[in-house]
Amino acid sequence: MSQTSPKPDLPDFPAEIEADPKQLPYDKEQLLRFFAAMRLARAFEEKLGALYRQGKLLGAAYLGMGQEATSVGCISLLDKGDYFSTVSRNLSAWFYRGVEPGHVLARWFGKDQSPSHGRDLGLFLADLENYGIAPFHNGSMAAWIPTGAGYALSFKMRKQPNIYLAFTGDGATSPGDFYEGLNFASIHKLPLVIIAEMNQFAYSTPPEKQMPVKNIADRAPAFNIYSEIAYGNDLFKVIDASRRGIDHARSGNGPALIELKTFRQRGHGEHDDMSYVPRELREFWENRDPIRMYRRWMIERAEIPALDIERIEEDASHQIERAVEYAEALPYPSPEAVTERLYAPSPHDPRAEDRKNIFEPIENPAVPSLTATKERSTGGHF
Amino acid sequence: MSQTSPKPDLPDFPAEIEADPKQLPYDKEQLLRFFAAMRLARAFEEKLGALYRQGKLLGAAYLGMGQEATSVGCISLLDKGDYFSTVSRNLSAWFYRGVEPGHVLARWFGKDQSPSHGRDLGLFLADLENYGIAPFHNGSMAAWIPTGAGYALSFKMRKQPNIYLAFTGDGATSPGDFYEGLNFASIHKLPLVIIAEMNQFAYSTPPEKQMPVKNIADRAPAFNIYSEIAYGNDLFKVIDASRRGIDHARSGNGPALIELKTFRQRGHGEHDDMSYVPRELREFWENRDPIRMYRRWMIERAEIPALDIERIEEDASHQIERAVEYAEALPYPSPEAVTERLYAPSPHDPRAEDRKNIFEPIENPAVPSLTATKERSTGGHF
Amino acid sequence: MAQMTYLQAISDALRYEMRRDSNVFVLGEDIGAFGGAFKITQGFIDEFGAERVIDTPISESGFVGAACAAATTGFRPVVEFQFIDFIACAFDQIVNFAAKCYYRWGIAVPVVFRGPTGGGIHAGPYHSQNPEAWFTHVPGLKVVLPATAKDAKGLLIAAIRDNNPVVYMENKFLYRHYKEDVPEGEYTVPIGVAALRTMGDDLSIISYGATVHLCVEVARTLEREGASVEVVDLRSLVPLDRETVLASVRKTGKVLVAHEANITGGFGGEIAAIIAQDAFEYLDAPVMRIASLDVPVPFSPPLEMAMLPSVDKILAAARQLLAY
Amino acid sequence: MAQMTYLQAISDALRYEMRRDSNVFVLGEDIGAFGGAFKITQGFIDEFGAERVIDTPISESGFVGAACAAATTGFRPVVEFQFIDFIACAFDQIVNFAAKCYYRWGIAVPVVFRGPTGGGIHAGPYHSQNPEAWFTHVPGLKVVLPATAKDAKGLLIAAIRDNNPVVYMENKFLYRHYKEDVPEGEYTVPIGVAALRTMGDDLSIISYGATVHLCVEVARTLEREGASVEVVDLRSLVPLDRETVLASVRKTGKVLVAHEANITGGFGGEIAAIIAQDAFEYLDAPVMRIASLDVPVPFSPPLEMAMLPSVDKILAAARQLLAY
Ligand SMILES: Cc1ncc(C[n+]2csc(CCOP(=O)(O)OP(=O)(O)O)c2C)c(N)n1
Ligand SMILES: Cc1ncc(C[n+]2csc(CCOP(=O)(O)OP(=O)(O)O)c2C)c(N)n1
Ligand SMILES: [Mg+2]
Ligand SMILES: [Mg+2]
Repeated sequence: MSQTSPKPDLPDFPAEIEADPKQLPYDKEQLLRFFAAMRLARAFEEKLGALYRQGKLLGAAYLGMGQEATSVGCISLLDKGDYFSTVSRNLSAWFYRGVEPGHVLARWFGKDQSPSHGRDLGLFLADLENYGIAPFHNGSMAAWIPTGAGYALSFKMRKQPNIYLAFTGDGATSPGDFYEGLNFASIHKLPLVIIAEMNQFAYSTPPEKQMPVKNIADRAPAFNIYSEIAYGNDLFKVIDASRRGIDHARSGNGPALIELKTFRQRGHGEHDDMSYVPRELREFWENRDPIRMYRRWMIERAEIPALDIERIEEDASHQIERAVEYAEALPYPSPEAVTERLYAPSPHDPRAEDRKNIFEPIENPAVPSLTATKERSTGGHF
Repeated sequence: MSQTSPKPDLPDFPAEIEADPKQLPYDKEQLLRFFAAMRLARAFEEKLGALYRQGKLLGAAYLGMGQEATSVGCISLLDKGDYFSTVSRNLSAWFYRGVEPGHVLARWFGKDQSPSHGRDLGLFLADLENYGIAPFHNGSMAAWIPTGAGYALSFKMRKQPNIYLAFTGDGATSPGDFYEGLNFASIHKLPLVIIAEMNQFAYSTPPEKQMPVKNIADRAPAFNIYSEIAYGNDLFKVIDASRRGIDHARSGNGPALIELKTFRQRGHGEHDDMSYVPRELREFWENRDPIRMYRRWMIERAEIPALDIERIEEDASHQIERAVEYAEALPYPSPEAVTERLYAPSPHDPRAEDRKNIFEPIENPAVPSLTATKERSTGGHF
Repeated sequence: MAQMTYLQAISDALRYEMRRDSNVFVLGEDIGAFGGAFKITQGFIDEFGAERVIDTPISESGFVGAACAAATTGFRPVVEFQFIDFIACAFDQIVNFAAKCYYRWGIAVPVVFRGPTGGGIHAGPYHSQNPEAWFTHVPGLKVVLPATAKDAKGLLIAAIRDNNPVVYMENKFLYRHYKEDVPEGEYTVPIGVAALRTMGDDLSIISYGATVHLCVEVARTLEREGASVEVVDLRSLVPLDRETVLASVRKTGKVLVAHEANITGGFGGEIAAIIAQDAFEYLDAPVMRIASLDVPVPFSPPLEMAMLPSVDKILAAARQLLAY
Repeated sequence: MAQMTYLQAISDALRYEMRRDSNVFVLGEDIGAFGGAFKITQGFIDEFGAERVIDTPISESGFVGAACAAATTGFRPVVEFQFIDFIACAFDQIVNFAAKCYYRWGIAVPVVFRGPTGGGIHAGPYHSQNPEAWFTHVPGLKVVLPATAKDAKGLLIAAIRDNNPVVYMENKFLYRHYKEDVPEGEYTVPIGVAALRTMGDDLSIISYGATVHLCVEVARTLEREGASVEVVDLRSLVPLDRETVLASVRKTGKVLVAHEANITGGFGGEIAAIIAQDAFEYLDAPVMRIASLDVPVPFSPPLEMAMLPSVDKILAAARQLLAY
């Protein structure tokens, strides 16, 4: 490539977590819970990458490595009735919420796993009932912002004290749906929280080709909404900013947009060699790996015994092993199932007797002609 | 209607034009030229409204009364090679640019008038060649912002010193296309000028149901572009603000958004009784009719003889009379023309000889099967 | 029974369902105090309040997306497009989200998309379209097009209660040009059952939407000439009442398919194809189609009339078939 | 001649036209330094510069609109959709602006919309669609779908030089699975002329896109069994080569229509309808269609394979027709 990438403008995020453990409202158990979800996601994705390279996956693999803190941080703040939707890099959010690794892997394998039964990619999960996970990623970028507004509308109409949290990548802030959804949500002051993960790339596209502003949060004034920018690899910075955004939305003040600066450590998918990523940028962020930073902080600052941490790490490995076993053992959906569950049964579906008397003559047909133009509707036109 | 409209928040725009004629770079002829275009548009639309009420129009009628200054003001700043597009209320822009009233009326009548030949509504005009008028209004609101960016891109690629000016209503700033178009234009610093006419309504919808910000210009920071707000019924305020926006864009600094506060004196169309418009708002703006203000200013401040003005007014009436005669006399397009000019002739359109030897066997058909999954593309996926 | 225009029947259905079920709400442009461009929701905001009669910004994709999401939580939103033409602006949300959600996840999306279609009122290329065929090609959507006031009511109520996304296309010429007795209160028409508008043995005309009226006129004219013509009004394109279509064709042996959308790629092709496959042995003549010409809907009356199907065009084709 | 994959042929055509005509430029997501998701434009930015190889934000409607406008000023933009599925996000600009502009105003819009279609690679409901039928129903658009590397090149060059908006749909399975000798340099295929992939007298199979390969395989199998099958590859759906289709059907008297898009409302219906009207008297058997089942394209292999057309399904239908 003739275009040598310019030296990237590096931010001054520290390579360690700064929070004082004593100031935090979390006990050891909770701190380990954060870690467990992040670590499990990392282990899962390492496995997924390996399976991909062994040619054992169907299609491509998309990993969220390096972004585990963003997801866990904000999802940890959700109430039970809250809904959220994830994009491609929020596996740790599912795990924090209790989704089983085996179920996720079974979907990656295209196995007969509820609720999708092999119909959709492993990347996408929807399960409102069990986890509050709304049926997006939709395929089309930003399609989940209008729908996010719709969930928030539904909470508001039902006077439920809940919020909708929508993850979104930097690239996904460009489509018109992002604007239309936020516009609607802000006009109606809906409890919609956008967690915008600025991970430096949308596929191969850097922010300066994606948007004319430096930060995603710079869009917020156009919607008259609350916004903040935070360091996405520091779990507690994520939590702080997200909490303010969520509180804002939950209190009836309308949407909030929290931009988290982070980095996609792998390519867009595992097929992508990332040749477009400047080395300095990669190194900068690899030194700020959210899991390693958090692990160090737990040991050095929060004084959590290494043994406890190692136990979680081992448990993650075991869970992944069991997940592979589970997913491999599961059958594929049967080919006959392909046409099932396309339409939901409905009260006025045709019955045999409906066809008994279908002669319903039209007595005075309305026949358009040039005279149509003479009759003016009292309603408007266009 | 049970919803009594709240007392509107009235701005403090003066009921007269403030400019000092001596400070302006315009001679009498130019001042009268502004007037002529505005007055002609008003006369035309009065006639159109009358024809509608007499049942002599096909379909509905849409008038721009009260917004004549916005259009004339900014269009007067265009260079010959500049392009622009209008929405429903910019008739005076066409007239200023030299479009004949007879041609416009012929289109309203559905007559065989070039370039549309009865295919499109009187409301819409495109004629790049003769007037630099681009082929929008597109039907779908804001569709002309991406296309405006495309024209601006085309100027930039050709290194032409031109700009594209897109009129837009307040309602038309809500669709996603508005965002996508401005985003693209700003990233590439394209010479696109948006003239946003805040005329207090989109059909029946007031701005507070349309957008979560007070001004259209409040959207500008999201695009990192130049913006200004001006009083749209004062011709010289329009010109001042538009000039800065146009200069900005023409100098290669990227798009500009100029918001002009004005008022739609009639309903969305003539079928619309405007019952949703608060009386105070209507009165406030009717006292600030751009043509009456300008006329008074010409006489009282610019010392233009009333006779000159009256001559223009009479001329406008005559032009409208002639327009009606012209348009009435013109034939309708012939029914046979309906299938003509659908596809532009192209170099590789099929010729008879192309069908002579169409046997082109496939030697090694590529038959998808489950093995397809084994071959991984070196390119990416999604 | 009460005399209602096609438009009043639509309003009546909406009002009835909104009274019956608090989960039904409507959203769209100018539908509140203004009552909508065609006045379908006139008075609704007074009766149901601004919470259930939502005036939206001009952002079809935005409010369609919002409606679909609300639908997955148990609401039954009815989206009004000011003109159906603008459904193109919400296309992705409809075909990629609404249509596929239940298949993907078992999460139902009971939403209705409705709006005025059709030409003949000199509204030009953007306010006259008949885009039903785009949606009939999308598995997961239902597509209905009432031709009468009764069906307008019965199908809309059924659509609102349907647990799937239903594209409900109204014909704006019929709004105020067609009036008939419509049952008051509860009245539904099953989605997927055609109606016979005339019965006959010599020729089947398969149609739907406003074009059905042209076909009935044709059938009457031919009846006076001694021919017996059966007009099948599909009412619903997806699901399609294949049974009724095939039964009629098997009886008459001759078939003409007629609709207002332009011919190429129109739903008439699907009907003709089904007949050519499943009733082939019964056919005594070519399967003919009459539809709009393949051009945008032009504004000027002579062009528009040349473009649209008409009684004369259908009559000519029908005579040709009868004489075959 | 040079051996090229289907994908290389597309690149070659694009490169050839960009070298020949400075008005041709390309735009889309990740097409610059990255060379596009499938690497069609690999190396283009080095040769043609960032001015003519424009990486866009994710905003299909935005960049389609921009491309259309540039086209009206004499440029010949080629828009890449990363997956054709996202064309739904630009639907309004294509069907309401690009398609109608020339008819309305006589202002031509020479733009090409291209992108990968099709299933069989386990990419799920959003990255496997075949949406050609939406566009065949829109007057003013042309729609082409190459099945071979030669056609991929010849049709793309013709599309770029065409003065109308052309929807050019590529099949992503063929990208790297089909390779053949392709003429180097200048090579065009007229838009609107079908090709015969096999010649025969007993049965016509009308197809297009990747499904043509299945049909050829079927024809060969049947040939070994003593039947003579003619496979017509339409190459262009709009304009359609009715002449070749009808000539083939009139010769064989039996016809099977096959495509990968789901059956209901697919373009196969249009073809069947034309045949049932214009070649009725020559038909010796029902007009059959084989296409995908009417569901979203599922991800899991057994489901996906059950949904898509296959050699077996086409073979079974063909045998049924031959035995009729
Ligand atoms: C409308 C649309 N266009 C294109 C795509 C293809 N696509 C999938 S992911 C992606 C990049 C997304 O980038 P970003 O939002 O930053 O998320 P990240 O991958 O960085 O997490 C693109 C272009 C799509 N899904 N939707
Ligand atoms: C996408 C889309 N949705 C709806 C419409 C119908 N429509 C035509 S004009 C209009 C109001 C436009 O308001 P505004 O932009 O403020 O312009 P104004 O009429 O005030 O000049 C609407 C809703 C449309 N043309 N396009
Ligand atoms: Mg990103
Ligand atoms: Mg307005």
